[in-house]
Amino acid sequence: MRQAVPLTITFLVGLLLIVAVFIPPLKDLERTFTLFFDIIAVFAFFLGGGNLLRVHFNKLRNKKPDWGYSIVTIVGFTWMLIVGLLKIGNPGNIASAVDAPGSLFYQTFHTVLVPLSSTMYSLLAFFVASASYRAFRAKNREATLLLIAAFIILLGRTPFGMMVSGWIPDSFSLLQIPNLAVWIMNSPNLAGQRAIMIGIGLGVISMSLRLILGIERSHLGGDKA
Amino acid sequence: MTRPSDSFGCPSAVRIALLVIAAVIGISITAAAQTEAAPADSVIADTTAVRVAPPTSVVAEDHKYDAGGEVDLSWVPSISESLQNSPVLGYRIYRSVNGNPEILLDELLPGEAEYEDKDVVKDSVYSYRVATIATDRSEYLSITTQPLQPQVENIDFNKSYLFLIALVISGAVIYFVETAKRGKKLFVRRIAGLEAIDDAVGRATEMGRPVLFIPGINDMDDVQTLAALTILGRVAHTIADFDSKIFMPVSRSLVMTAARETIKNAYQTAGRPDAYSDDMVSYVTDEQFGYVAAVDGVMVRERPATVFLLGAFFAESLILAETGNSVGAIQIAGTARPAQLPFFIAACDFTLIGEELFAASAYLSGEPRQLGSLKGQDVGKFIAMVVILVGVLSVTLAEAYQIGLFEGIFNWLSRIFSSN
Amino acid sequence: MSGIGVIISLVVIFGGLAWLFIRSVQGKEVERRVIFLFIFVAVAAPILFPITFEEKATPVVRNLFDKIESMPPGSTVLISFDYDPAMAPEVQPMANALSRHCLVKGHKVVFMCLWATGQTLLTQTLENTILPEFPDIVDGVDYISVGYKAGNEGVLNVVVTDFKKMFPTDINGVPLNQTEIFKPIKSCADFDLILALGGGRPGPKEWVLFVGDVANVPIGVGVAAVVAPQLYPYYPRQVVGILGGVKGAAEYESELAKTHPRFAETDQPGLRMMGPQTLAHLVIMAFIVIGNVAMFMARRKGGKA
Amino acid sequence: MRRSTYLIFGVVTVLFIFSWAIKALVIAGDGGNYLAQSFMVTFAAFLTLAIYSFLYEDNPLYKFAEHLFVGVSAAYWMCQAFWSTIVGNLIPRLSEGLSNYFMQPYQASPWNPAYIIPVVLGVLLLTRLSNKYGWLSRWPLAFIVGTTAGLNFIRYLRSDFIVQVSSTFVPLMSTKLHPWEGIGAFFSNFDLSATGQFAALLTNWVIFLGVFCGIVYFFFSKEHTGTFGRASKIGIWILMITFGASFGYTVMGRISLLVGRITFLFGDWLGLVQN
Repeated sequence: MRQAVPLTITFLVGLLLIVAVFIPPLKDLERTFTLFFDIIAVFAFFLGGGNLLRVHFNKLRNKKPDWGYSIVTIVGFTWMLIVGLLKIGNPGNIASAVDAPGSLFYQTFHTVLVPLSSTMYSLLAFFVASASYRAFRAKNREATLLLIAAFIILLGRTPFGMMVSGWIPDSFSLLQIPNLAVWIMNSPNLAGQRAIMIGIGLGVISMSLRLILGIERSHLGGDKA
Repeated sequence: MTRPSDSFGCPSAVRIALLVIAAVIGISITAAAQTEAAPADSVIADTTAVRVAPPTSVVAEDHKYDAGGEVDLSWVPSISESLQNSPVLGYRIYRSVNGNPEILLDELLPGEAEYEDKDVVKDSVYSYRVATIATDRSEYLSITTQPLQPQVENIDFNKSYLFLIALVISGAVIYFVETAKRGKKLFVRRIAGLEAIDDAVGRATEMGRPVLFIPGINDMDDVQTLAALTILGRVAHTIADFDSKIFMPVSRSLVMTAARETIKNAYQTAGRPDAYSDDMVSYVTDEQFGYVAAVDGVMVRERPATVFLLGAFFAESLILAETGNSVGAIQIAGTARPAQLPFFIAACDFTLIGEELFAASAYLSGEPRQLGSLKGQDVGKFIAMVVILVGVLSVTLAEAYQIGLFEGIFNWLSRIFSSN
Repeated sequence: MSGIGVIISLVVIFGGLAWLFIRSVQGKEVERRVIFLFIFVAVAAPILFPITFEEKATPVVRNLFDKIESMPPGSTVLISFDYDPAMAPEVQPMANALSRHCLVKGHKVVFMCLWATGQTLLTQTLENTILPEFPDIVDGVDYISVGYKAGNEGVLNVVVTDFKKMFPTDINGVPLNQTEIFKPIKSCADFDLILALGGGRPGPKEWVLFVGDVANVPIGVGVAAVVAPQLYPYYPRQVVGILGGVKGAAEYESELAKTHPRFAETDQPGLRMMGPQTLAHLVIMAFIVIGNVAMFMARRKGGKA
Repeated sequence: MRRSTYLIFGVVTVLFIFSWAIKALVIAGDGGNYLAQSFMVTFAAFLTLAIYSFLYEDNPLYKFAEHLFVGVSAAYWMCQAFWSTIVGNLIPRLSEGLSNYFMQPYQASPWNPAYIIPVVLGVLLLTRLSNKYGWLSRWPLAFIVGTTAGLNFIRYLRSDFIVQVSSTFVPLMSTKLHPWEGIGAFFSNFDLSATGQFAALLTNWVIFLGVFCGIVYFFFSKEHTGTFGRASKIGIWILMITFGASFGYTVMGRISLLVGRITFLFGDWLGLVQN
């Protein structure tokens, strides 16, 4: 009983949505089920948010290491939640956008979240350098191809690409670094991306079928074996 | 590569089939036209000298294969447009619903010849008139179209090829799943990343450091997150056997709930239900980079021996992989977002590329039925290879040697594998 | 002051790389924090003291430059601003460079836009770049702006046969028939060159399909980097040249400064933005070389590693 | 919390107030409420430096920024979800009274009662908190797995499989080439200019072979030996070029992110650069 009902639900819902693509009257079923998903996800927030608070309160109560920082999380969370739910400082009425300019929700977003996320995002510039230092090594044939392709594209992005290969005559202009870089992006890169995507398309079909038919159930009740 | 105008070469079955189809279409158009050509008694020709001609053969048709929500209007633009400096400023579309007086629906630029009216309801009747607007803003109305009730078609035949392909591939997957049941040993090529799981988890036990599992940053509405959770089921089973510690910060509350359920079941089937605790999985935040900042903090402080990065990743993939590498962890990554694969290939020890992420749980289960589905996927690849071969050959021969037959095959294949 | 700053930062970067290279010959690897430091300096230095590298134009940019350079003075050019503030950092430098080049060659320039946001960016180019640098050009004679018209591809369908039907007056309400610049122009076919700047829809691709091929008029294109590859198939038959992303703008600015030295002192955003990019790319390439050398040396010294 | 942490935070707070004051003085002339403006710019700059300090090593400043980021962003998304999904979508369909309270237009439709289902499933999810009824939470999870599998089945089949297969139909020969007059003529007219016909042909050959061998590499159930193995080898080579090239292609974008942040630090905060 514990496994039969969930597996039946998955089977019926999955099959219905696949068939709905081919039956016009059911076409907006897709939008309805996506909306159902969003509603369930909001309920899950109680579990998620509750867990976040509980973890940090425990850390605080039992004075685990770095308990001080849990205060920062709890204060930040409660502040933003109150300011957001009660729309404090929001110029409009209850129906106005939660992040309407002027509201404290909007101010906190722009003072705290925007600088933090754009700075985290910019860490990529550093990690791209350290990753290429470590990864682009001519260890074997595949790694050498990886190295050469990356090097040509990088060189093509600087003026030195043209300076180094400017001497190549026009009838062989494909071998000029900037043109070669564009060519690599337009053919081997395109071919590789396509092969991967064709594989993904098939992988999703096989995975979806396994889930719908209940062959893959490790997330629902584990295998009988 | 503009395609030269095709002259039909030798007659053949394909081309006869095309002719038949063309005939059928032709008949249905003329049939539709019949309704329009009914004697138009209501319109009195405009009395002043007709300087600007109204649009002609105005046809309103129900949009095929929809839930009765659209009417397609088409007409032949006014002949005055072809004059030297054409006096036509544009077109106006009038519509009357259930016989009520006409209202202006829309105004179009000159040269337009069709219009899709999307806000129609299937149980009322619509009739349309199109007017040419002259430069002096005077209007010249066409004949009214026959009253039309949008129909509901229950089967969308435009998608019949899509249905066919889906049937063939799913059939192959299901066929090999069923035939594999009789326990015939199935060969599956080695996937390095998956073979490395056992000793990666073993390493965590030896070093007494936790295993970190990151299921991507998308919610349960992404099929890659589901793939990550099915792999989690297998990995958690191994972790329970090796008595290692697992820690799983997640970016979505739903994923937290599902992950706890998966790990709990894995520990039960491994015979160690007591070792499981809900604190193995904890929700952090839905914000992409807030989650990355927290996970980086966990990596640097807990110094995990093994890191799994499986699921849907976006720009933050390299931040996680590089930080994981800096703490000396063995990293097994996998995603079906081609844009992030280069970063995992560069920064991680093993990477599951696209399809391998979806095949992982079947591969790890070793169950004949699950492995059968992999063979079904290979059938899909075989079909893709054959179709590409035929498609390329036919377009090459059609293009290089002007052979009509191959032109027909190429167009036919392109229509089957089109994205409508 | 910035001259010294440039020298110091280049010495720091390339001196440091040389030192690391020597260490790598002895098989020593580079620590990740050192790499982070180099990237920070390589990006911060050009922002504090503008470092620009002279760009040699690739054929796809040079073709468009030569076309504008070779056209006789007084030929008519239509420039369309079809982009929004998000694409502005990449496309605005191109707009400025191309407008400068046309006006310095004495061409008659007509400005228009298919995007509402293009209008504000067009006025920016006019007020901040064109008018201050060309005090003697006359509105309605040497240049004219007809502003924005809604209708996307519909607008193109009309202007390809009759420009004045879609734009009866210019942006200040002056009927085009009374302006001297529009005397020889009835439709797009009468322009000697059309420059389509953008990256979305409607954009350069629509200009080629709806106007370029139909009216058989040469089209030059300036696009965001991510869109450039999609336009390569049109080069060189349907499109005279393509400027792609900040690098395309920098190449054009570099060529413009070389042939018309008066522009060397003016603001060159493309080259300025390429400063940190070029330096950072060089540092990354240098580290790739250093990494490989360190690996080979370590492997050779320690026998087969 | 170790004493050194308190020391660090003390010093940083002093530095913060000091630079806030300077910034306030500097922009006092521009009018507007410069106190709040200068606070926000200085606070954003200190958070930026706190994140960058992580590149050196983990430290109290980074921990502070990280924990603040987690707390504020978690609540941010909860409020967004509440206002957009619950108030924006669910309430207008469930109760007219609440719709009026929240001033949302009530969307009357015969299907409204169906929206009880997600609410029930949502409540079932909460049963996970109790051990006895915990297994009931599998029902909503099963619903979600079914929805995701069902929705993505056709979507990926069409956009990833079908469209990619049909767009690989590229011609391997072209009439605009000189008609085939033997190997001599072929090489005498040979040119590899970026815009020439041979380059276009080479592109098509590489795309066709690349996709073909790339698919071979992904075969699971066949031994990669013999010609099949060689095709698979070419496939992995093409994939390696793909990964190397797209890695190099994105470097420019990542660098421009850092340019943006440094321009903020030197420009908006320290005023050394006008952008």
